[in-house]
Amino acid sequence: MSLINKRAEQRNAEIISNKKVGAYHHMVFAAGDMAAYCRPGNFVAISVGGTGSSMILRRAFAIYRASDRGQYGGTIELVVAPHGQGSRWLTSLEIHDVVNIVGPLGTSFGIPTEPAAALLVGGGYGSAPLFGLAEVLKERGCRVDMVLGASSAGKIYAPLEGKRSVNSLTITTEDGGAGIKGRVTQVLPGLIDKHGSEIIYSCGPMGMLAAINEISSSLGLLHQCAVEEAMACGIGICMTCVIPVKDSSGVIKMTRSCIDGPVMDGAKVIWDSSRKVPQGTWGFNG
Amino acid sequence: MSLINKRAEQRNAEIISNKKVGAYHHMVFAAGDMAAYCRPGNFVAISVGGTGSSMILRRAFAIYRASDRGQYGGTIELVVAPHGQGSRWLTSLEIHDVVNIVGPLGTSFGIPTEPAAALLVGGGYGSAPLFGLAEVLKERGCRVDMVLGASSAGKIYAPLEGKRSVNSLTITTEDGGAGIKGRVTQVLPGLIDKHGSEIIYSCGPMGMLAAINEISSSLGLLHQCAVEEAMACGIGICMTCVIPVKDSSGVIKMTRSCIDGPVMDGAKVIWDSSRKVPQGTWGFNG
Amino acid sequence: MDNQFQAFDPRCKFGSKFFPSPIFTASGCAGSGKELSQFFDLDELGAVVTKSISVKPRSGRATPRMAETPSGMLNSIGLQGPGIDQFLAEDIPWLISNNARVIVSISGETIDEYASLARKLRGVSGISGIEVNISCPNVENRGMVFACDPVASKSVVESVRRNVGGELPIIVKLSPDVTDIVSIAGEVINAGADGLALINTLLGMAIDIDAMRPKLAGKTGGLSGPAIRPVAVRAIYQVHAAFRNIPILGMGGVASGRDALELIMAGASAISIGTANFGDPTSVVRIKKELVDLLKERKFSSVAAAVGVAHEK
Amino acid sequence: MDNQFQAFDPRCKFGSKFFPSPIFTASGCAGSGKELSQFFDLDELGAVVTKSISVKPRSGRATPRMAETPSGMLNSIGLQGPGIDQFLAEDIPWLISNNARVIVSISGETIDEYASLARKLRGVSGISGIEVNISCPNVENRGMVFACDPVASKSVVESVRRNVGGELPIIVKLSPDVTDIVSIAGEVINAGADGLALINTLLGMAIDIDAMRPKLAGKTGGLSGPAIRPVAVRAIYQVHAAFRNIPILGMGGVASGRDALELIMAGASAISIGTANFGDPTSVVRIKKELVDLLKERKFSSVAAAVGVAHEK
Ligand SMILES: Cc1cc2nc3c(=O)[nH]c(=O)nc-3n(C[C@H](O)[C@H](O)[C@H](O)COP(=O)(O)OP(=O)(O)OC[C@H]3O[C@@H](n4cnc5c(N)ncnc54)[C@H](O)[C@@H]3O)c2cc1C
Ligand SMILES: Cc1cc2nc3c(=O)[nH]c(=O)nc-3n(C[C@H](O)[C@H](O)[C@H](O)COP(=O)(O)OP(=O)(O)OC[C@H]3O[C@@H](n4cnc5c(N)ncnc54)[C@H](O)[C@@H]3O)c2cc1C
Ligand SMILES: Cc1cc2nc3c(=O)[nH]c(=O)nc-3n(C[C@H](O)[C@H](O)[C@H](O)COP(=O)(O)O)c2cc1C
Ligand SMILES: Cc1cc2nc3c(=O)[nH]c(=O)nc-3n(C[C@H](O)[C@H](O)[C@H](O)COP(=O)(O)O)c2cc1C
Ligand code: FES
Ligand code: FES
Repeated sequence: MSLINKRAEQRNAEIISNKKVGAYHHMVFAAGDMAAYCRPGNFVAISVGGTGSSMILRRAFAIYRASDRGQYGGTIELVVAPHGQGSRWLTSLEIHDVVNIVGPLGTSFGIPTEPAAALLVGGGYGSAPLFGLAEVLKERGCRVDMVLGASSAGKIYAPLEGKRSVNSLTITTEDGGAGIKGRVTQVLPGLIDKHGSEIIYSCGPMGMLAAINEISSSLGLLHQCAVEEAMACGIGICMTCVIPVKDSSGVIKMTRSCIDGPVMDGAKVIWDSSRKVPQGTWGFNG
Repeated sequence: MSLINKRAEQRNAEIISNKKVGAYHHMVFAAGDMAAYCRPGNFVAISVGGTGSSMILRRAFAIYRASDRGQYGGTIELVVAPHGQGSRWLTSLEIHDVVNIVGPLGTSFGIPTEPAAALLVGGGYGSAPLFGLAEVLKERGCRVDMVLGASSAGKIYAPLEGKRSVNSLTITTEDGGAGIKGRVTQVLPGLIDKHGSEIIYSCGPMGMLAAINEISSSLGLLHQCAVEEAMACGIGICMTCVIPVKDSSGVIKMTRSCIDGPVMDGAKVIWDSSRKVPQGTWGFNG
Repeated sequence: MDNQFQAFDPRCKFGSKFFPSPIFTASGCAGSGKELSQFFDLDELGAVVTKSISVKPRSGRATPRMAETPSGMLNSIGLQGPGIDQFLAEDIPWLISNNARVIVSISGETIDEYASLARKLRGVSGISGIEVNISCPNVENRGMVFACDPVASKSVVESVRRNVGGELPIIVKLSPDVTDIVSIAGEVINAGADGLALINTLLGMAIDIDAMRPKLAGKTGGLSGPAIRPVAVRAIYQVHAAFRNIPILGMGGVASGRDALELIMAGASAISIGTANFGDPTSVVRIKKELVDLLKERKFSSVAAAVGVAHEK
Repeated sequence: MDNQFQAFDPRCKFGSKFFPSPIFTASGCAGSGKELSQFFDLDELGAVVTKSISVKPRSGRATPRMAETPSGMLNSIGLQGPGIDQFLAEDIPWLISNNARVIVSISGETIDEYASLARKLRGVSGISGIEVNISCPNVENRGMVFACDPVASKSVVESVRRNVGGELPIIVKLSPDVTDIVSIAGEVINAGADGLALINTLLGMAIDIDAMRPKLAGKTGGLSGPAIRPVAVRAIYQVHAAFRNIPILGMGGVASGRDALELIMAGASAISIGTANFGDPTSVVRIKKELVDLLKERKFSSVAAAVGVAHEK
């Protein structure tokens, strides 16, 4: 039985800043002690819609940055895409508004014990957790290269301060509006080669992660990815967020991405499993 | 077939002022042309909860005052009791917030063609429409006396500027916190006698209206009352807001209080009919 | 849009009749038509579906008749109405003279009442169809709701078919409060229904925890509004899967063009708007516009082309 | 409060067992118990009702498994679980050692599976009851859900009763997706149920209008949350009216003490919290406190005294 993140707690958090950056909102929350326990890859779950809302489920957001002391005490920063009703509500909030937040949740990116060359790949707002990760890797003496991809330039989230901790940053856009025209996976083999990458960290849409995993597995590289599956609870009690993952003995199990993820070993995930349970999954008889 | 108020329209209205007054909020809305068509007794129906709210029905509010020109163009003023989720949401709004409003709706108080002595009786926020009525009556040369009752002093809504147009104002509270201890109906016979009242106008809880009607009918006085029944639509299409009322030929019909009310002839209403259809009502077979 | 030079066909068809717009009002949620006509032109609508009309006048139930619930409401109107004769004398002529297409909803307490309502409607010119509301208690069978009983449902429809003649489309409105809606649908189709209306309200209740009694005087009421939309989508999907050729008038919690499209993709050919009218008197006009825009964005050249597409994947 | 010196009795009783609090978690909405225990002490609960456990391990359905709907959600988990043996070896001992009272929810695809689950539970010490989830497809009868078939429902309960012995209270969980829930309740009571759990989710569906297909991989799903509360209240009210002496574990959209009290006044003796846990991990603690405060304000000296009071007026 998995446990939720040991440090998870539920609290109200005041909004300290909410700025539009390209297609996203960069939002800062006064989150007190919670900030101290956030690791790159962790996420928070936020109530949306306010009292009397018809939206009854929390929304999950990867933690972009957390700092445990400052003018406002501990703070947590998120990068939110105004997408549907819940995220639009959140991004429309103003400074001093208060939200209810549960976190930190989920697994975090594994950090190599020895310095290694790491390639960080982000799609859209999937870049968010990678900057904090880059800092940690950098501190551990790793080489850190980053590739960010999106459909258009506005959807690349790459703030100046974030770029400081990477050795190189490559950008791809599908419409060619910024960086190289195309997808991250097109530039990946070349970059791996060039930088001698030993481990890939990724975060973004599931299709992108699957494509990255094909490359990493064909090259025999480690691949730590932060998956995103629709989550009703974020704390391991609803079983909605599962993806098929091989356990240590090779058995495929439907595994909660909120507790045993979002960061997972890409090699263990059975990709392209949306809308079907892979043959051979434990307990599958269909 | 009844028609809704001919002047009814649907529009967005900005909040210009929202002040707590005793147990209520006095709220002012920039309502444009709508203001010009409001008559004492009319009400408006306002959407509550904002986008994504679980509250799907409008809330009805009697118009306290309307003025068709001023700094903000036409304005409509309401007196709102923060009661349940909808009214609390409304009273929590701030200046410049915008609400969607349908109005003016319903019937208005009938004005005597000749000057007459009028007694206006209000319970709780039921005083709201009476001040505008008092002004009109006064202009027509009527004597206007007013009685306001509530459970406690904070629930008496009687602003200074409103009092100007009445010849006398009597207050009753059930806890004796202001004015005479007791209910409006206790002081009514004496006041009618003293002021020679010929017509009673009332607005407040249904039980109070019924008690007033007993007095008016025993004394043979006219009684125009603004009733309050739960309304789903406010525009005559749902049939939830009915009360049993005698029509011109004496037949009791379940009558929509949003279209044929809220102001009705007290003598025609079959009182004490909550939770039962009166015997003899047209089409009743139970 | 890409479609700007291409005509978009917004029509739908029940029986032999075409309707120019896929957005109708739902029975009991549009008054007499007159009240809404102050906010928009009734000609905007595919049709006005009238409140369910009975043989005799009905007072309806006592108040309170409504309670708001999360994303929904309960109502217990009890089919208040003037009876068929006054209705035909007053409401219908007004609607027709105001260019509204009219579908008359009928309700009875016995099979005979349905038959006599159908006979009264037979000769009426200018109406475009009948919606048979069978969510009514059958006084001849311990008050069991017709729609919950396949045999009674079938008899009602047969008798309406026989008495109304062959011309007027008959749309039968089913209740979701049954174990197997597909089998009820099958019965009424066999009995001669030209279309189905899905769904009527769900039976619900709310309790006032201060007064410590049911909020509604009638105790139980019909649950409607966005809360029930997933049930409506499911019912429409199941019935459309079983009977591809029977047009469905879909309803249940539609408050936007997106909602309408959801029901259409599940299998509805047209949409009735009920509770949404209460919160927004011009919702039908908005929903129609939103729906057509969404369909065009998705390159559909007609409403009909989108009907049931969710079954294909 | 006036009651401050008077002891308030929060207990409820199913069969021979007392539970110290009227707030339980709902089956499938509390994980293994362990996850929630990080937010509060499980001893706060009347009982943890476990996810429905099957004879064999089950992978459950493919994803997406959930869709949010207005004031509700759809889920299609497909009873994912490790099977009864691993469950008894791991989950149960953990719960018991953490002072949780445990009601084991069981589900089968045949009458025999229910029987064998009951036999496995017979000897297990420390558990306080069985909830029989009969909203499962019966593979021996064209996949028709047991709870929709009075005969099958009865057979399941008889067989569980026979196999589990006389001690453990049996609570049978009914589906609202039936024409007549009272008659199903009657059948399972005759078959030996000590209590009823009302209600399971409603069958619903949502369609993704961009992908043009059902949002859930399993197409249909169970609708839960505040949207369905009026249906739960109605079902509880109807069943309590018919069977005053059978305790009901009420559930369906309870998210506050007020909601819980609504179900209690309709006839529930205790309340399970499902979907509300997802939006608020500490909701059970809050709801319990709110409920007790509301009861005290209304001068009730126990939860039991408020059960079904809405029937009295
Ligand atoms: C681990 C994790 C991390 C995330 N990090 C971020 C982030 O950093 N920034 C950001 O903008 N968004 C992030 N998301 C997505 C976010 O949680 C919301 O799903 C998104 O904001 C859309 O919600 P909505 O209410 O605006 O849209 P709606 O479409 O109205 O959402 C409706 C419901 O569907 C759920 N849902 C549907 N599809 C998905 C999906 N593919 N993934 C997750 N939930 C789904 C939503 O959570 C919600 O419950 C993350 C999701 C997960 C699971
Ligand atoms: C003609 C009319 C004029 C009104 N004028 C005023 C006014 O000037 N000031 C004011 O504060 N309030 C007024 N009200 C009451 C107001 O419309 C709301 O009912 C009240 O604010 C409570 O709504 P809520 O959302 O806060 O409470 P909730 O209890 O959450 O309301 C739930 C629902 O019940 C309805 N409801 C239940 N009982 C009643 C009832 N007895 N009367 C009306 N609706 C009911 C509400 O409208 C709403 O749909 C008036 C009502 C009517 C019908
Ligand atoms: C106040 C009210 C009155 C209704 N009256 C009728 C009726 O007379 N006949 C009928 O067939 N359905 C009636 N209905 C059901 C609606 O036509 C519709 O089927 C249901 O409300 C679901 O749609 P909605 O969610 O859009 O309201 C009524 C619904 C409401 C809310
Ligand atoms: C994600 C999820 C999983 C569920 N799993 C089960 C289950 O395994 N067995 C069962 O009897 N009910 C299950 N249910 C139904 C709940 O126990 C409960 O009856 C229903 O959700 C209504 O309550 P609620 O509105 O409080 O959630 C599940 C509900 C949800 C939302
Ligand atoms: S989101 Fe509920 S178990 Fe993962
Ligand atoms: S409130 Fe709908 S008819 Fe009066």
